[in-house]
Amino acid sequence: MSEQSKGDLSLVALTKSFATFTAVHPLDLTIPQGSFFALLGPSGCGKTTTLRMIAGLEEPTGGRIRIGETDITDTKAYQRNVNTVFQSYALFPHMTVVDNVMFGLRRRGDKDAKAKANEVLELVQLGQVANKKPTQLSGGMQQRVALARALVNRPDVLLLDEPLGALDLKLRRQMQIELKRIQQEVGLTFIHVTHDQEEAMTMADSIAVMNAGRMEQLGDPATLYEQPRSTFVANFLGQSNLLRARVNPGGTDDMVTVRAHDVDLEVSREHLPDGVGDVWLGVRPEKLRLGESGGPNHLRGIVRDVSFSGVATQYSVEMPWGQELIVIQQNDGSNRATLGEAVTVSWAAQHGFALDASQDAEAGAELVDDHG
Amino acid sequence: MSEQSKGDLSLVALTKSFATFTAVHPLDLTIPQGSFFALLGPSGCGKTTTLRMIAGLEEPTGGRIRIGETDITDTKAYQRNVNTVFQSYALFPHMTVVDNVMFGLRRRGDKDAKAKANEVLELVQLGQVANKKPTQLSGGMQQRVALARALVNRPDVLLLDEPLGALDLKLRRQMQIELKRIQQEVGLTFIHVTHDQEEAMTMADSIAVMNAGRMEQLGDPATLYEQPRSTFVANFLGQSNLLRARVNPGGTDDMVTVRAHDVDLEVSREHLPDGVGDVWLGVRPEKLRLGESGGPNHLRGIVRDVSFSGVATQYSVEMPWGQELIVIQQNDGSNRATLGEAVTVSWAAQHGFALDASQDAEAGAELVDDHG
Amino acid sequence: MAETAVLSTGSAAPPSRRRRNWVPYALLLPGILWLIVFFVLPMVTLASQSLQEGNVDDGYVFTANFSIYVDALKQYWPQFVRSFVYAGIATGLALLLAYPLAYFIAQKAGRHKNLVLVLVIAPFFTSFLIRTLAWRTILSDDWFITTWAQNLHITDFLQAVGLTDNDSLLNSQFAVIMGLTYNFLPFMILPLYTSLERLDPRLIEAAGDLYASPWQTFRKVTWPLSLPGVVAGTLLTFIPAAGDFINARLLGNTQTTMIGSVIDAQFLRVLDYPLAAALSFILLILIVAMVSVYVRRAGTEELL
Amino acid sequence: GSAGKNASTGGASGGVASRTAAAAQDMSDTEKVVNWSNWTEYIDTSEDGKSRPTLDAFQKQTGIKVNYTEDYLDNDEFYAKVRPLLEGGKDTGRDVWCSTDWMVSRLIRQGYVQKLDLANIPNAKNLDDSLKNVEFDPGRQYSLPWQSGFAGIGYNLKATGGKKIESITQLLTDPALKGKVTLLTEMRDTVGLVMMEQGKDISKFTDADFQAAIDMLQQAKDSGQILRFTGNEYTEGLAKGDIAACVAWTGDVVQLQFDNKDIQYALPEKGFTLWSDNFVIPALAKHKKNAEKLIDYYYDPAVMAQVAAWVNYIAPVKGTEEELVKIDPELGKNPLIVPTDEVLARAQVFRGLSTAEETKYNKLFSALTTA
Amino acid sequence: MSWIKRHLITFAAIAVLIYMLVPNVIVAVFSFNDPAGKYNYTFNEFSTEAWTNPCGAQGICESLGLSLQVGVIASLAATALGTMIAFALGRYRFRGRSATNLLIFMPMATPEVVMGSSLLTLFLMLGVPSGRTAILIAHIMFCVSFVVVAVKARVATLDPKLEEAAADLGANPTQTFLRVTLPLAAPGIAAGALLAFSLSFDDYIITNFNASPSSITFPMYVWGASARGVPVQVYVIGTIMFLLALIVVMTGQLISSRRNRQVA
Ligand SMILES: Nc1ncnc2c1ncn2[C@@H]1O[C@H](COP(=O)(O)OP(=O)(O)OP(=O)(O)O)[C@@H](O)[C@H]1O
Ligand SMILES: Nc1ncnc2c1ncn2[C@@H]1O[C@H](COP(=O)(O)OP(=O)(O)OP(=O)(O)O)[C@@H](O)[C@H]1O
Ligand SMILES: NCCCCNCCCN
Ligand SMILES: [Mg+2]
Ligand SMILES: [Mg+2]
Repeated sequence: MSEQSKGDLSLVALTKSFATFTAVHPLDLTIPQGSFFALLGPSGCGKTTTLRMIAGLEEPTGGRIRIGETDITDTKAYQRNVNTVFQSYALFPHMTVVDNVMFGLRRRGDKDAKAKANEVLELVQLGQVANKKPTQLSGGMQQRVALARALVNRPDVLLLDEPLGALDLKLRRQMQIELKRIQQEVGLTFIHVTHDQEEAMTMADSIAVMNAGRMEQLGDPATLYEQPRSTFVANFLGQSNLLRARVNPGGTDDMVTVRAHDVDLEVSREHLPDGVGDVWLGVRPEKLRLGESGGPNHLRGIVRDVSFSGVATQYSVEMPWGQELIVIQQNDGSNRATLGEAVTVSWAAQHGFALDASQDAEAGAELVDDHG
Repeated sequence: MSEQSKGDLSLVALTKSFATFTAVHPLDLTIPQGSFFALLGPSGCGKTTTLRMIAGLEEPTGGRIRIGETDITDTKAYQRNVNTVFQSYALFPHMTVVDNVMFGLRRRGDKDAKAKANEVLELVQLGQVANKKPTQLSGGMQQRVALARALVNRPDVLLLDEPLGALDLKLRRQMQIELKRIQQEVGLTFIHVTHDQEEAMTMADSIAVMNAGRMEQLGDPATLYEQPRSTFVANFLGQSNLLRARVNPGGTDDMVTVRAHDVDLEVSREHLPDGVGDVWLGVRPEKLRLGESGGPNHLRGIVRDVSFSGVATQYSVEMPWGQELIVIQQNDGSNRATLGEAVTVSWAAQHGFALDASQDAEAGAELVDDHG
Repeated sequence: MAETAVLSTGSAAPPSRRRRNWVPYALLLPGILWLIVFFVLPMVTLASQSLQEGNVDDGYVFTANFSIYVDALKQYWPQFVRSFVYAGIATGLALLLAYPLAYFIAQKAGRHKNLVLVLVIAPFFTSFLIRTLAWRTILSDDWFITTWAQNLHITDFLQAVGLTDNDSLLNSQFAVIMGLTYNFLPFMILPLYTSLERLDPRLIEAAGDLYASPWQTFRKVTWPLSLPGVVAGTLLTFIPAAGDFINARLLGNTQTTMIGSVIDAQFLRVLDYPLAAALSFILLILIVAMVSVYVRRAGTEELL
Repeated sequence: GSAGKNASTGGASGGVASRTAAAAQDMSDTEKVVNWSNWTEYIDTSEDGKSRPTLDAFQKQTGIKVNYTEDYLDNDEFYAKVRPLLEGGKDTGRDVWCSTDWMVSRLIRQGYVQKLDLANIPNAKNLDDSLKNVEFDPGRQYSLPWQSGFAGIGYNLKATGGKKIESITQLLTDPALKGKVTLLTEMRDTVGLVMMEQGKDISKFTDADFQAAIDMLQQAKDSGQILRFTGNEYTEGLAKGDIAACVAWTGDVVQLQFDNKDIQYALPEKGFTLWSDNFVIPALAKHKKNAEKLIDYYYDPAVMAQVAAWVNYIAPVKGTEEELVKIDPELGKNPLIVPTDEVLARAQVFRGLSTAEETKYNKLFSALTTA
Repeated sequence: MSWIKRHLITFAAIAVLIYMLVPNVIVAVFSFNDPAGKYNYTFNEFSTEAWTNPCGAQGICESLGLSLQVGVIASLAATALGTMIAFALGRYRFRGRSATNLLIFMPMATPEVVMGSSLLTLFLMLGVPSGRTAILIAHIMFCVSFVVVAVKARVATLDPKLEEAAADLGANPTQTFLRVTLPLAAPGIAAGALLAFSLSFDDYIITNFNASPSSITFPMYVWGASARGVPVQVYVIGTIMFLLALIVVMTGQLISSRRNRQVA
C-alpha cells in the first residue's frame, strides 16, 4: 500500500446518488489535519454515506476526495490510509483482541505488529485482555478494541461512525472522555459521526450539521449553538424557544426591537439576518430566567410542568397565546417555581437570535421515530 | 383469572438466592397505589430479579408479596394482575401490533378486546400501524407497542424493566415524557427499572437506590439528590465533589465548620450525620460557582478542562492538593473561565452535605464497564 | 454439528452488492453443472425411458407410450396410497416425538445441549440398516417387548385397529410405521431444534405475563414461531419416508409393500425399465405437487 | 447315485448360443484365487459353522484360495445384478457361480457364460448319465450341475403351535399361519407347487393353469396369509420362528434341523418341484482355469459325498452314494440325498418356456411378488 | 405431582432419546455375542471375539473401507461445490437466484428411489458402468444440496461489515476471503461436511442402484448379510462408528468451547 502524503482532508463537490435517491448532494468540506471533526444530523441525512465514501467503501457518484495533495477518489478501500471504527465495532469474532488489532499491520507486513498492537492496547487500557476473544468483552471494551484496531495503523484520517451509539449513558460519557483524550494524545484527524448533539458539542473542534444530504451549517460548537443560522440547527442542536415576531423599524446600531404577540422584545442587531421582516425570535431555555433578573425581555406565563433532573430543573411555561416556553434553571440555589405559579420569564437581548420566518419552526425537532 | 383487590404493593422481606449467590437480600418496600416508582442501581444489583419476583416469573426464596390485602406470593405469573414491559419488548413477531395488544385481553376472554386495544393504541399514538408486524416498526414504536400491550390490561402494577434502554438519546428523552404522560393519564402503579439516573429523577415520584442486592436509600428524587446518605448514592445519582474533612468542634445550631485540606468550610448541621468526626464533605458540581458569589465556602484552583455542552459548560478545577473538582456552569451569560485560569470556587453552606468518611469515596462512580 | 442451522428454513435475500457480477456465476458453475448433469439430466432420461417400449435383451425404442402411466397407476395405486399414508402417519408421529426433545435441547438442556445433540446425530453413523435390523430383534416374538405388549393387550388393540395381523409386533403395518418414524426422527428433530433455539424465551415469559396458561402459551406463541422448523422437518421426514422401502421390507409383510419397493424391484429384479421409470416419475410428480400445496398452505414460501 | 428323472430339461429354446461370451486374459497361474458366488446353505460347514472343510481342503491341495460368497439369493436378482456388467463387457468379479437350469439357458443364449475347458475337469466324466445331455446345454459345453433338489414345505413347530404343515393348501389358508408364511420369489417353485396342488402337471401346463395358480396365490396374499416372498433368505426367519411355514428348498431345512429340532419339512403329497443348480463361468472371468480346477475337485465322488452329507441335496456325481455310505450308512437312506422311486415319482420338473412365455409369466408373477 | 408436571418436557425428551438409542444399545450388546448358529438374534454367550477381530467376516472391512473412502471423497467434493453455491446465494444478488434455489431444493424433495433409479437410467443409456465412480457421482450429487443449506445458513448470518472492516484495514479481496470470510464460515462448512459424510456413509438405496458386485459399500454389505445371517462384526463396526461419532463431535465441541473460554 502506498504511503500517502498527510494533510487536510478535502471533499470537493462529493456526491452520492442511489438508484432513486440522492443521499449526499454535492458536498464541499475541508477538515484540517489533526482536528476532531463531528458530523451531526438526523437519521438518514447521509452521514454514513459520506463516511463510507471517504473510506472507499462506497463509490461517489461525483466529486473528489483529497488528503493533502493526493487525490484518493479512485483508490481502493484497502489501499487508502483511512480507517474506520464501525458502530457495530465489526470485530473479527474468530480472532483474539490482539490479533484483531494486528490485522491491519499484518496486511502491510509490519514486522513490529505485535509490539505496536500491545502498545495501542495499553493506550486504550486493554493490555490485560489481549488474548481474549471479542465476545468475551463488555460493550465498552469492544468499543475500545475497535478503536485500537483502527488507531494502530496511524491512518491519515480516522472515521468514527457512531462508535458510542450502542453504549449506555454512563459508559458513553466515560468513553467520550477517553476518545477525546486519545485523539489529543495521538493527534490524528478524527471524523466523528453521531446524532447525540451533546456528544458532538463536548468533543469536537468543529461540527458540520447535515440535513437531507446537504450541509446546513459548519462551525465550532459554541457558535453553532449560540448562533444557529436555521430553525433546523436551532432545534436539532439542543432545544430552542422560537417566538413568531416582526421586526420593528428603527432600533439602534446594536439593538433592534421585534414585536412578538403584542410584546416588544430586544435582540442584538448582529443576531438578525439582513433584510427580513418576519422572524422567529429564538432563545435557548437556559438563557431564560424565572423572574426579572434575566434582562430587558420579559414575558409572563403559567408554569405547566416542572421536571427535576438533578443538576437542573426544567420548566414549561405557558404563554397567554398557548405556546409553552422551556426554561432550564440550574439547581444552584436560585429561585424556583411551582406548578401552576404565574411567573415572569426574562432574558438579555444578546441571548436572542432571529431566523427567517419562512422556515418551519419545527424543523429538526420532530420525533426521530423512524430511526429504530 | 381472579380479580384481585387493588391497593399498595408491599414487599415483605422479599429474598432471592440463586445456587451460589444472593441476588436480593431481604427487601421491605411499600409502593403506594398509583405512584410512579423508580428502582435504580448499577448492573447486577438485583433490579431485574426483584421485578421478576413481582411479576411471578421468578420464585422468591423467602418473603411475601402483597397487593392491597391480597397475598400473591404463590400466584402463578399468568394469574397475577401484574404486567411487564420488557427491555427487549418481547413482542410476538408473528402477530400484528393490534394482535399483540389484544393478547392479554383475549386470554381473559374479554369481548371488547379489539376496541380496547385500538383505544390504547391511540393513547400511545400508534393507531395507524395497528395492522403492521412489530418488525416493521422502529425501536421507539416497538417500545410503545410493548407499553400498550401491558397497559391495555389495566394491571394493578405495571413493571417496566429498562423499557428505554435500547433507544437512542433523543428518542429516549421523548419517550420519557410520553411514559410520564401516560402514567398520569391512566393512574396505574408503575415500577420503573433503569440505570439512567437522570431518567429516574425526571420521571419518578420516589426512587429506591439498590446496591448489591440491598436497598441503599429510598426517597423522592430531590431529597435523594440533595441529601444522599452514602457516598454510593452521592456518586451514583449524578456527580459529586467529595472533600475529605474533619468536623471542627463547636459551631452554631444551624452551622458546623469542617476543616478540609487546611481550609475551614461551613456546612448546615442538618446535613451532618450525628456523631462522626471524619467526613466526606460533598457538594454537587452545579452548586459550585466560579468566583465568590456562591457563598461563604471558597476554594482556589486552576482550570484544567473546559467542556461546552450547549446548556452548560463543565469545568475541571484542580485543587492545590491535586484533586479535581467538577464545576457545572449554566450557559446563561454568567462568568466563564478559560483553560489554565486560576479561579475561586464557592458554594453556600446549605448546599454541602457530609457523609461518614469510613465509606469509599469512589463507591458508585466506578467505570461501569462490565455491563456490556 | 451443533451447527444445525443445517436444516432450517427462511432467510432473507442478501443485500445487493456492487461487484463484478460474473463472480456469483463462477461460484455456481461447478456445483450447478454437476446437478444439471447428474440430477436434471437423469430426470429427463427417466422421463424418456418411461415412454419407451421393449425389453432388456432386445433394447428399447421411444414410442411415446403414455398409456404406461395409466397402467402403472391402475396397477399400483394401492402402493402409492399406502406409501403416502405411512409416510404421513410417520411424519405426524415423528413431529409428536421430536417436538418435546427438540424443545428440551433448545431451551432446557443447558450445558448438556451439545451432548444430547450429538446423541441425536451419532446414530447416523451406525448404518440405519443395522439399526433397523436391531428393531427386528427388539420386536421379535421371543423378546420381552412383544410379551409385554401381549400381556397389556396392546397387541389385541393393534390387531383390532388393523395395524397388525396377529399377536406379533414384527412384520406388520405397526412395525413399518414405527420404523419409518424412528429412522427419520433426526430429520425432524434438527430443523425443529434450530427454530426452537431461535425462540426467545422472553416471549414465553411475556405470554405468561399476559395471562396465557402454559398450554395457551404453546398454542399461541411457541408453536406458531416454530412453524418454519415444523415445515422443514415434516418435509425432510415425509419425502424420504414416502420413497423408502427398507423399513417396509425389513419390518413389514406383503400387505405393507410401499411404492419404493415396487420401483426398486421393477428396476433391479424384474428389469422392466419403462414401468419402473414411469412409477418413479409418478412418485416424483405426486410428491412435488403435495409439497408445493403444503408449503403454500403453511405459508413458508421460500424454503431455503 | 442317480437323480432318476432328468431334472434339467429347463430351457425350451435352449441349445444354440446366440452370442459367444468373451474370455479374459486368464490370471489363474499368477493369482491363486477363485471367486465363487453361491446360494446360502449350500456347502458343508464345520460343526461350529466357522469353516468349510471341503473348501479348506481344496485350498490346501491346490494352493488356490476360494473367495466363497453367499450372495446368490435368487436367480432373478442375481441376474439383474450381473447383467449390466456382462452386457457392458465388464468383469463381474466372479469366476464361477451356480445358476438354476432355466437361468443357465438364458445366460448361454445371451452369451454371458463361457465354454468349459473339459481338459481342466477330468472328473467331468463322473457326471451322472441322466444329466449329461440337457436341452439347454447339449453336451454340457457350458455348465456342470452342482446340486439337484426339491422345493417343498418347511416349518417351525414352535411357531405353528406344534401343528404339522403338509400341503400347499394348508400353507396358503390355515389361519394359524396367518402372516407367518413365506413363498419363494423363484416362480417355477412357487407357482409349480401351487399348480401341482391344483392337480396340474407342470411339465405341460397352459396359460389358464398358470393363471389359476396365480389367483390362488393372490387370494392368499390378499388375506394376509403371506408374510413375504423371499429368495434363499427365508432360512433365518424360519429358524427364528418369525416364519412359521414356507415354501423351502428341502436341503436348507434339513441343515437348519441340526441346530433346531423344531424345524421340519414336508414334501407335499400332490407333488413338488425338482431342479438343479449348475456351475457356470461368466464372461471375462479372470480365473477361469482355477474355477475349472474347483469344479473338477468337487466332481470327485469322495468330496461330493462330504458336501451331500451336509447340504442334503442330490449330488450329480456318480459314485457319491458309495462314498456317502462310508461316511454314515444312515445317509444312504436319506430320501433327499438318495431319493427313492416313490419320492421321485411325485417330483416334477417345470417345463421349458419360450421367451415370450417367460416374459408373460414373469410379469404376472412379479406383479404378485413386488407389489 | 407438580414436580412431575413441571418436568414433563424433560421426561418426554428422555423417553424419546431412549427410543432413539435403544437400537444402538441392542447393537452394542449383540456385538458381544457368540451366536449359537450363524444367525445372531438371541444372546447366546458373552464373547469379545468379534471385537478382537472386527475384520473377521469376509468382505466386511473392504466394504467399510469403500464406504469410508466414498464418504470422505464425496463429502469433500460436495462441500467444495456446495460451499461455492452457498456463497453465491448468500452473498450476491444475481439473475437466476430463485431458479438456483429451486435446483438446490429439488434433490432434497426427490425420493431416493427416484434419484437412484434415474441416475441408473442415465448411466445405462450412456453406457457408464456402475461401480465406485457411479456411486461417487451419485453421492456428491445428493450431498451438495445439504451442504448448501448448512453453509448458507451460516453465510447468511455473517456480518458483511466484517468484510468491509477487513478491506478498511488494508486487506485485499483475497486476504479478506482467506482471513475473514472463510474462517467465519468454517463452522457451517464443517457442519455441512459432517452432514454430507453421514448421509453418504449411511446411504443404501441410491448406492444400490449404482453399485456393481465389486463395489459393495458397508450398508450394502449389511443388506446382503441380513439375508444370509449378519456376522457379529457388523454389530462391532456399528458400535465403533457410533462411539467414533460421539468422540469426534464431542472433542470438536470441547476444543471450540475451550478455545472460546480461554483466558476467561
Ligand atoms: N445502498 C443504498 N441504496 C439506496 N439507498 C441507500 C443506500 N444506502 C443508504 N441509502 C439511503 O441514503 C440515505 C442516507 O443514508 P445514511 O446511511 O448515510 O444515513 P445516516 O445519516 O448515516 O443515518 P443514520 O443516522 O440512521 O445512520 C438514507 O435515506 C438511506 O436510506
Ligand atoms: N438465574 C440466575 N442464576 C444465578 N444468578 C443469577 C440468575 N439471574 C440473575 N443472577 C444474578 O443475580 C444478580 C442480579 O441480577 P439482576 O438481573 O437482577 O440485575 P440487574 O440489577 O437487573 O442488572 P442489570 O442492570 O444489568 O439488568 C446478578 O449478579 C446476576 O448475575
Ligand atoms: N440353499 C441352496 C438352495 C438352492 C436352491 N436353488 C434354487 C433352485 C430353484 N429352482
Ligand atoms: Mg449511519
Ligand atoms: Mg436487569
